[in-house]
Amino acid sequence: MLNTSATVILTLMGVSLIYILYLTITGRPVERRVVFLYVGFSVWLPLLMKITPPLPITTDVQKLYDYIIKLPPGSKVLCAFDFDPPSAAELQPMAVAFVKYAFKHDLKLIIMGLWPQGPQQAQMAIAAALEDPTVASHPHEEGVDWVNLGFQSGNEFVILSMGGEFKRMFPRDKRLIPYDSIPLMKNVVNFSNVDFIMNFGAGYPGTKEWVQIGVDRFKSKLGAGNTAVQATEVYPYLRSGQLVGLLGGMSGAAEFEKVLGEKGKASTFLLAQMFGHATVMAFVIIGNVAFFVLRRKKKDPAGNN
Amino acid sequence: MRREVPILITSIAGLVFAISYFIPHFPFGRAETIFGDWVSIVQSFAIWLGVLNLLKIAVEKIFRKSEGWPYSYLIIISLIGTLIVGFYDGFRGIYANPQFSYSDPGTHFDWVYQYMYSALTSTMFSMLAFFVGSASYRAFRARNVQATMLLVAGFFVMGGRVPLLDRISGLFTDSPIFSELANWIMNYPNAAGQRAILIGIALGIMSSSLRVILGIERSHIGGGS
Amino acid sequence: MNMEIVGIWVGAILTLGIFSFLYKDNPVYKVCEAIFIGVSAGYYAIVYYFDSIYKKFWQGAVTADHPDWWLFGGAILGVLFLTRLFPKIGWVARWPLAFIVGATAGLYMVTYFVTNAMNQVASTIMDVIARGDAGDINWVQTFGTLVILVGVTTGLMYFFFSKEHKGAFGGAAKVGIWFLMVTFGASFGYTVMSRMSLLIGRMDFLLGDWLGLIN
Amino acid sequence: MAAQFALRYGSTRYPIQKRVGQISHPVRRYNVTWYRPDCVLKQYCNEGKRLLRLRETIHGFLRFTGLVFLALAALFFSPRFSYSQEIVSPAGSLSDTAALMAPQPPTNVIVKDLPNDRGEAVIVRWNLSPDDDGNGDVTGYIVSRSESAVGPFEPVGDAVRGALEFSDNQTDDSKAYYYRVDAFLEYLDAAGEKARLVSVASSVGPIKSTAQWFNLDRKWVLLFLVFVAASIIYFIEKAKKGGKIYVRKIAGIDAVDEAVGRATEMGKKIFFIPGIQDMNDVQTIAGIAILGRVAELAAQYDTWLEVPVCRAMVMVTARESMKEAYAKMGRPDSFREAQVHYLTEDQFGYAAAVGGMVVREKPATIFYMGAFFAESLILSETGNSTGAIQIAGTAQQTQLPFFVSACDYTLLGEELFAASAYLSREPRQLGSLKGQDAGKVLFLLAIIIGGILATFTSFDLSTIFKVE
Repeated sequence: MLNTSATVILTLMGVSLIYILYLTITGRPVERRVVFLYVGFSVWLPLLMKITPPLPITTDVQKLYDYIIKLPPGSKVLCAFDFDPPSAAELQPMAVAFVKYAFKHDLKLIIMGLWPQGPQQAQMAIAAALEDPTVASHPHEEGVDWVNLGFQSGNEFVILSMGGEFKRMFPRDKRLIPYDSIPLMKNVVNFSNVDFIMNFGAGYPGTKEWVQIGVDRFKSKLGAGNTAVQATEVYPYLRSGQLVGLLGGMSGAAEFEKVLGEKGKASTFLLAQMFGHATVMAFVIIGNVAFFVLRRKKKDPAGNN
Repeated sequence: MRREVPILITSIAGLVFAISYFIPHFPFGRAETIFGDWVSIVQSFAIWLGVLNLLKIAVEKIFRKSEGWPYSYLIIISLIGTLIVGFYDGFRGIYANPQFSYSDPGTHFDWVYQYMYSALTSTMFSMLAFFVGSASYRAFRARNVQATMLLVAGFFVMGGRVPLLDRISGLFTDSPIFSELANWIMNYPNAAGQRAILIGIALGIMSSSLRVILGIERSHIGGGS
Repeated sequence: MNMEIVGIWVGAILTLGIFSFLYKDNPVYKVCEAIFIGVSAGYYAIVYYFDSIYKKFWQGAVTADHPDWWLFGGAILGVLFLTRLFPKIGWVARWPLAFIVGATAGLYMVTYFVTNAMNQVASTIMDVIARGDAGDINWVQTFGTLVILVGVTTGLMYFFFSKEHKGAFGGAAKVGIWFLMVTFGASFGYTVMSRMSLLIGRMDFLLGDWLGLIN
Repeated sequence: MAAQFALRYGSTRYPIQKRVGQISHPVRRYNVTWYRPDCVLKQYCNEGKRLLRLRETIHGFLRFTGLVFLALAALFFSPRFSYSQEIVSPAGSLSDTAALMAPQPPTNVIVKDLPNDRGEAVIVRWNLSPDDDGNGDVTGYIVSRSESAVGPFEPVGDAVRGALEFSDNQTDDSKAYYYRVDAFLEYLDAAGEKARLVSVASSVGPIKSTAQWFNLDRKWVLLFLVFVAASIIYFIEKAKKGGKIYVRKIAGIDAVDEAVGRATEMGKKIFFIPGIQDMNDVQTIAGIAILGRVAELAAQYDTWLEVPVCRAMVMVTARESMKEAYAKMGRPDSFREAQVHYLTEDQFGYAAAVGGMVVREKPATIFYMGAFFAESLILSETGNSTGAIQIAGTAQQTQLPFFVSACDYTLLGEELFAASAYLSREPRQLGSLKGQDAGKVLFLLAIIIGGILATFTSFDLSTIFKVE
């Protein structure tokens, strides 16, 4: 029912765009609130339709996948959660998929955050992963299979200091248990004792800083999940091999879920994302067609207003 | 004293971090660690400075009855309310057995985070989606060659990164050509352009850092040249 | 009543309150905004207090069995920072500021030079002709390599300020700006993608958690 | 007996059963691996070759760039700057019986002081245990250490299967250590408890960790850093002494005159938005420098220039800068303090307020110069809808695409700083600009020459620039 009516409304919206094009060309552009409505509906309605469109896997995501499947059980993975709730729509699905993968393949997670909100988002990701039936069928113990070291202030200086000793920046974990008493952290002194670093980054500090210090100074292997805004800026690092792989934005998250065989949030969001893009693209076209038409008949006094 | 000491502090701190990159031996390696700790602690105090400053401005606003002053009451109430909840949960957790964190699921502070903080900050930023929509209708114009190239590249990336344009090309061919095109743009021209920008920025940051360390640039300590 | 349900309602009301700005700037939005400012400041203060000041400094230097006295240096600088609140002695706050600025400058000078300049230059230097396993030329790869090489060099030339953009150099700089425009186009597309995702996240909350239309 | 072991590999938690119901491991003969001097010799040869190649690279570098930093480079080769110990395992010796069922230990264990560090670390390297062939006969490795060759050995860490090294970061520089690396196999015993079968390896050592005086991996970084830094300082000094430093034309700045002229013709206002950051942001400072130039023209044409700001400090600075500009054009009386006014510190509140002003007053020209964030969209869209000429400049990368597509001219990133240096003629800024250009020349030459060499010869210039 919802599905059908959503489809009908979306189709009507698409058709009505032609009317908007006509209005704009004749120099009577619609108000911005009308555009707001289009954007709102184009994102809202597809969420009700529960369709997962097919998505090809890009090389960036494939590279990350190829790397993490090679990590043997028992590998220690440092997982840096550097994002806040606004970026959670993009990064949380990646994080959940990654944590699930780690739990299913017995990778040990050492979680930390350079953003104050990071460890709290990590807590949610772990809770979500533990609800998965396959994961839940085996016990996972905090301190043995994963540990949340919490947040530390100092941005990239935290990473720099961790190159010497993790304990310096994280003397206790989130539950206030001393570093040396955590079974997982026994004999983990610095980056040379972890096998892989996974960063979920939404800005500063984030992937850039991990590349600069974690990779280029301390020779770690780094994979990243980024918001789309950040992703464009880290492509040079991907090309130069400073990053082993990259998940960029919502579609990166959906691809990651697909390649891991997890059905997660990002896949269900993808349709809404598609319609959102379609709306923006349609309005760019309408605006520009009107711009050129109006410029040609210069005599029209309204200009592009 | 007001000028010389800060300049000296800046230079020493800068030199320690620059030199310890090349010389790991004592005293540089050790100094780097100690200074790293200090940066971390000072930054936490800086956040507290910001919070106290916000409180001070809000109180001043109420006293001066400047525009929008009633909202300042709300700022003060919600700020102090969050602090009370946080400190209560925090110290309760420290003295509990076993200890727990102020932000563990189920604490009051976590409730504030999940339902107030998260809702407010994400909604604040999600408004940008609407603004992008209206700007695409009213402002993004192919007004010259450069803007045209930008919009065309943006168009293909937007349409290729989600299975949108592939839907259309799918009528004629099976291979996801637009997805591949978007991927190619990201990995080649985009990576090249970003790399040129990165190199430029690196040199810019290097030169401004150098000026700061050498004491040529002093604007951060409140003095011009 | 269940705290979670209360929470979802509070979240939904705040969300709609902020969205009311889209219609026009109004008091409801201003109320939500004031709460936003207060709550986020409080949130930061608490996290920085417990995770950093308490866990690192207090437990490391005051209540520890083997106190690390060096940490007091950081705390003293930190307290000096707070003097900013009192205009008369506020100038002392320049000391910790000078420390942070200096430390950042020192670290950035090397890290940016290494990661963003040297290593990027290193990975741009490559054999232009890409060959397959059998030694045959891979034209697609070769073209990609050329694009990278041309893009980086001409892009750098555009950002070259001590030479006029004339003749061959001007031509190269022009190609450079095309590359920059494609780059900006890519980030335009990706930024739109991010912005839409933000809204999707919110819609998911409203429709799913609040109204229960998505399960 | 052996059949009782459910031999499992992979994770003990997510077991993938292998060879169910068989006695999978026959009694193994233990292969004694002998220490082969020819391998070590080969290693030293490689080391020598590497040094030779470095020398060649230096010659090539000198030939192509003409930089003479030979003294510095020679210094790096001095061995006293980097002294690292390395000890290779002696002959292995083990009884056959001890290795029953347990995996064979890794071979060719080497312990070495971790090079280029601040001490307190030893790196242990090994070749995989012959059983570590990906079939799950080895779960991982245990590294243990002792201060005596005969033990007792304390575990200091573990590594996963397939790993080839472990860094022990908890050593004391004053002590000598012996190390042992054992392979182990984890399985679930009859009671379902985790149990381990551990190989019996011999010890290697002694080794002492040391701190190094110079990180040899980073010598090229130092060289290039010194080169760029020296050229920046040189050009700043040159500019201070009044030396001429050329800055190329920047399209957006050339358009300023035209834009101000248009406002005058139309009899409308000019708006100038100096970003939303405070004066501590370099972009704001650059924006204010450009404001000075715009104010001069506005004073000259007698056009109303309005500057709404969102920071108190910016308001003060902008007022000073405008007052100066008006005085310079001989019209100090035309300047009104009200031209620069504070709106609000809040990001969206500021954007909404400026938007309202733009819609009401329909300025002919709007400048955006400084640090902008998400509000760039709202501002430029509103300005565009009123038909104003818009000139923007920011180093905020994520906002640049929006400015480029919504404004008539945009200063891209560094152009903002170049424009401010050009307009203010400030020696520090001019000198650094020129110094940075020297860096760009260096990198450009490296890319072009390196590319040519890599394509037509086997010479790889990228090794110099690659920092690991």
